[in-house]
Amino acid sequence: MYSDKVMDHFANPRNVGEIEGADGVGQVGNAKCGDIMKMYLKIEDGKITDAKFKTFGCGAAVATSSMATELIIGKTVDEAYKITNAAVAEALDGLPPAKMHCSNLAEEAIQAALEDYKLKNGLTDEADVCKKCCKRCEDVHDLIDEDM
Amino acid sequence: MYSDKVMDHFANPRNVGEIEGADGVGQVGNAKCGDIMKMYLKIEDGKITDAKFKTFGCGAAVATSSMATELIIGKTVDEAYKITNAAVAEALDGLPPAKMHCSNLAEEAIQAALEDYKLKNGLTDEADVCKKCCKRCEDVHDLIDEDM
Amino acid sequence: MSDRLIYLDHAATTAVKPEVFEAMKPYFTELFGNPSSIYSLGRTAKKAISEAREKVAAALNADAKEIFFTGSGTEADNWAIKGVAYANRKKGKHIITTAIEHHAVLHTCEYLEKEGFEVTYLPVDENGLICTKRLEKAIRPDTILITIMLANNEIGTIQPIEEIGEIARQKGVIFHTDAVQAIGNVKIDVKSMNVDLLSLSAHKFYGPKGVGALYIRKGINITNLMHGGAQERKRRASTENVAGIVGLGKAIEIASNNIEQYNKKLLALSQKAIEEISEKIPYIKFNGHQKLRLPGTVNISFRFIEGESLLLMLDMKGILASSGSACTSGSLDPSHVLLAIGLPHEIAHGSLRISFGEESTEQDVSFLVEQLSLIVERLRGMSPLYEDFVKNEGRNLYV
Amino acid sequence: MSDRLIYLDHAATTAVKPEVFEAMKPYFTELFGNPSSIYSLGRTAKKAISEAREKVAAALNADAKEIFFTGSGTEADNWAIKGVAYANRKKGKHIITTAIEHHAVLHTCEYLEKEGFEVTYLPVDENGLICTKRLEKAIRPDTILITIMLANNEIGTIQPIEEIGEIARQKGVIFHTDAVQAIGNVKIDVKSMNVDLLSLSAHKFYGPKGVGALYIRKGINITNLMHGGAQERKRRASTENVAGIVGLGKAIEIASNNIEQYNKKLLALSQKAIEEISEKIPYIKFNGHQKLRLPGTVNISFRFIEGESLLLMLDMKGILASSGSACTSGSLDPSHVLLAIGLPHEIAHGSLRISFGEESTEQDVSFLVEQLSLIVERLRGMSPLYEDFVKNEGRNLYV
Ligand SMILES: Cc1ncc(COP(=O)(O)O)c(C=O)c1O
Ligand SMILES: Cc1ncc(COP(=O)(O)O)c(C=O)c1O
Repeated sequence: MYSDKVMDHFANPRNVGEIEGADGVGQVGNAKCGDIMKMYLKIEDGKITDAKFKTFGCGAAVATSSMATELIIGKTVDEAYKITNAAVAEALDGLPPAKMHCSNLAEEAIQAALEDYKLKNGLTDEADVCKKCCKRCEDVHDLIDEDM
Repeated sequence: MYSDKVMDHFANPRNVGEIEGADGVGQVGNAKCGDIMKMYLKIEDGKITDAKFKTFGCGAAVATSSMATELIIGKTVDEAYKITNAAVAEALDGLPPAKMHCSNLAEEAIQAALEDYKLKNGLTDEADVCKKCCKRCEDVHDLIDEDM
Repeated sequence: MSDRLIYLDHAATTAVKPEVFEAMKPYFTELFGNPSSIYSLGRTAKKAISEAREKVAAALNADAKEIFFTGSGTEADNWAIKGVAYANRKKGKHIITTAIEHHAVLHTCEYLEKEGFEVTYLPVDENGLICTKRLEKAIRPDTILITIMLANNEIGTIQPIEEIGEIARQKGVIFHTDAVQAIGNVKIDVKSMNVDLLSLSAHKFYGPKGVGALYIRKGINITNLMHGGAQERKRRASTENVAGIVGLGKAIEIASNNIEQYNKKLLALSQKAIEEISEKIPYIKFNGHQKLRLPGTVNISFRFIEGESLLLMLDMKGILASSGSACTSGSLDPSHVLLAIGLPHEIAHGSLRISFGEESTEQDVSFLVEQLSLIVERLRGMSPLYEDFVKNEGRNLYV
Repeated sequence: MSDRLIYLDHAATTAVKPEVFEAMKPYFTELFGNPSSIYSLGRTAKKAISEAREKVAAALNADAKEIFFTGSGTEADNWAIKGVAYANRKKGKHIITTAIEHHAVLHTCEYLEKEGFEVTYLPVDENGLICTKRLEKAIRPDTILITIMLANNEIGTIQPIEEIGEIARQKGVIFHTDAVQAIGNVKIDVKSMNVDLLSLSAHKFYGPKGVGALYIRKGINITNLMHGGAQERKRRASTENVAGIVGLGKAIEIASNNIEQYNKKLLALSQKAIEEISEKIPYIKFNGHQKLRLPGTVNISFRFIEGESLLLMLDMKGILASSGSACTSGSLDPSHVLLAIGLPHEIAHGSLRISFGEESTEQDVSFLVEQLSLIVERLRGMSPLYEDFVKNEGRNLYV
């Protein structure tokens, strides 16, 4: 069901871990739903110089986390903001329909970490912080089992 | 589904045919139900000296006709009266449950021919003549498909 | 006597083709994974099912997402009819079918009648055809389903499906067709035929027994028949019969690739049989439409004799065929199809269905005709009906 | 890495045994006759079905006339539940089942709720056992059916079936048990168990997929699910899956002859697995009853990790198992069984089911434990939950 690229990123995930004193940290998802993604960013001069993640979740969740870190390292904060879940999924040669929500999680994790960075640096108000993460569980509903 | 004996009597039926100037002739069943049995008897001194049949019907109908003629030849009229359908079926090593009605038919054909003989010889009134034959179609109902 | 079996009952069932069996084989002992399992062995099984689904879709000109595998043609019929009835009962309770459907359709409709649905059973003419005018008139505002078979299993008559589909579409009524006998014998196109649901069964076209499929056009409102796991996109629960599904796929692929040639071959054999039997055996009647008919199915009534006896005697000669006689139908009456086309009971009892297939040859036909004429003669010689007929020559006993 | 696949998912499905496949083989291409046909080829097929029926009856201590073949375990469950519900709806509309049934039972019950029936879903304790007192209390004057599985497919817990049957019998309520997971693993006796209906499925005991059976005790009032031809004594229409039925018969025969030995073997493997995993891997929980359990099924929750990832990593090592995680269940939530025994969602997501079988060895267990401990460690190393746990050591995050 998974593409070779997904399996590669799952089997050998890039950038697993924590960053001590990260400039931005974001965590989305919840254990009840079965996946949590935590993203650590190192940002210098508005540019992402390092990214690491920890993920509790399915194969797609791990692979999208891994791919997401690869996609954002070297990008500016503004560029990173624009990385969509579709872009993550595409970079992985696609995901099974039932798993598309996992790429959502990656987009959200990046944004949560970026919001945290902005907040810490006074670039935004707390009010703006992304709060999407809790609806995800239900989003999945329609897509599941479309790939037979 | 049929015993070897049934198949033998079906493949090589004994006593098929007509008897010119028979002493008793009986026909039971009807074409609508899918079987008709016609029995010709030659009776001398109250003893059945010859029997022939014609049958329109299934394998069991043919085999029971054939067996019935064998069973009654040499018997007295009174003995022949006592031949039951069970006896015919038994002589054939049994019949499938759904086909038990065919042995009914044989018993009835014998009795019809014997009644005819009695009538012709003033041994009975017309009123007594066996009229069972028409109910047969429905009798079958409960038995069908019991042999799976 | 022939030294091999001459199987002339392809409408009853067919042997699994060696290529089909080869395709199925790995899925029993090696590639046995449960298609719902996420590991390699499960994914292999899932992929095999997907491929089979594509093949069925291609054969019907449908989309793979419109194909759902079932455990038999009967299940496909039950699902289609009960599923549409229950899903649409708020719209109406009226169903239209015909008097000559297979029992899988008829008994399902009768069951629904007990559940409060109303069913119109369209009559057929002496050739087994429905009248489309009559169908149109039968449609009511509360009609929710028309279910009419594509080709009849006993007499082979093929209904004007496109026209029926057109009428149904215009009136906004869902149209199901039981194509169990048609698949593999005639070309099917669910789009040009305006069909909403279509049933098929693998064992009629050299696939295995115990696996069928239902085509459900996208958007058709239908409830599930089999509740349980999430298989078949949550529409038909049960661990999939992977080997069977693979066999169905392979068989339908072979059949579709070969259909015109096969059709022609069968037609030639039927024609030969019809001609030679007509020539050699008197007091007979061919049942079913002369032209609008399955190419390989020939149904004949022989007066004065009973079908089971005929079959048994053919069997003794190694010829395997089938009959509409009550004795072989598992019911009290002779075939409802033969009665519906107007045959009297006594004639229906004496019917024979021969259905040619893959391995049938002209020699088979010759041998059949030769044996048949001997057997019919022999059985007539034993028949009190024939005796009466001969004695009263000229008077028709049956009208 | 192992040079062969280590299949530890026998509860999902099993490979057809070579002897079983050999028994089935002739019925595809040679002895392909339709069992309803009266000629030799048909009678051979019918006889094969009768023999298979005898074997099933022998395995269950039932009469052959009480055994009806179906297209799957799911169909048997659907038939039993809907059939009894519809046949007895004038008596009452209440059904009792449990919260941990297979979806084939649960979704059927939910469907019936929509149709106006009322269903009580009995809860289970932390070991997966129902409380028979509670069952007794749940029975109402209008209760027409109790359907409780013999052994659970995820955690293996075996219910006190005899006692349940006794209660049902005393109260005059029909009792169905889904024995799909139990057959072949534990001895069944429908008489001593007081069971009225029992479902089974061949592919769980080394038979083919797509064939099951329903035991219906003589005298039980049940309507048909599949309407059509006169097969199975007019109770289950469809041309019979002869090869499949023969396979089922052979498989159940082998299983029954061998059941004590097999049971012992599986139990030893499970015990070894449980001991070694307990020793090597912290933060785990074994699910299911310690003793009243299928011998070959072990269900474990690993905290801080998610089941699908675990399965994929095991698959990469050639170990095939299964999980109750939502990601693999085709639904939104993790296994309803694990939730019903009181596991929090997050723990249920991290569950693993291993189920041993025929070809499993002690070496398999050792390899499994070795790999499992490495993989769990690795996944925990990637888990933000584990990170939190370690940072807040001692605080239980889940209560
Ligand atoms: C026209 C028709 N419909 C339905 C069926 C039922 O198919 P199955 O026996 O595979 O369930 C058959 C054949 O048996 C058939 O000929
Ligand atoms: C307990 C239980 N009941 C029913 C079923 C359904 O059986 P099948 O998939 O053969 O329809 C299964 C397995 O899938 C099962 O484990």
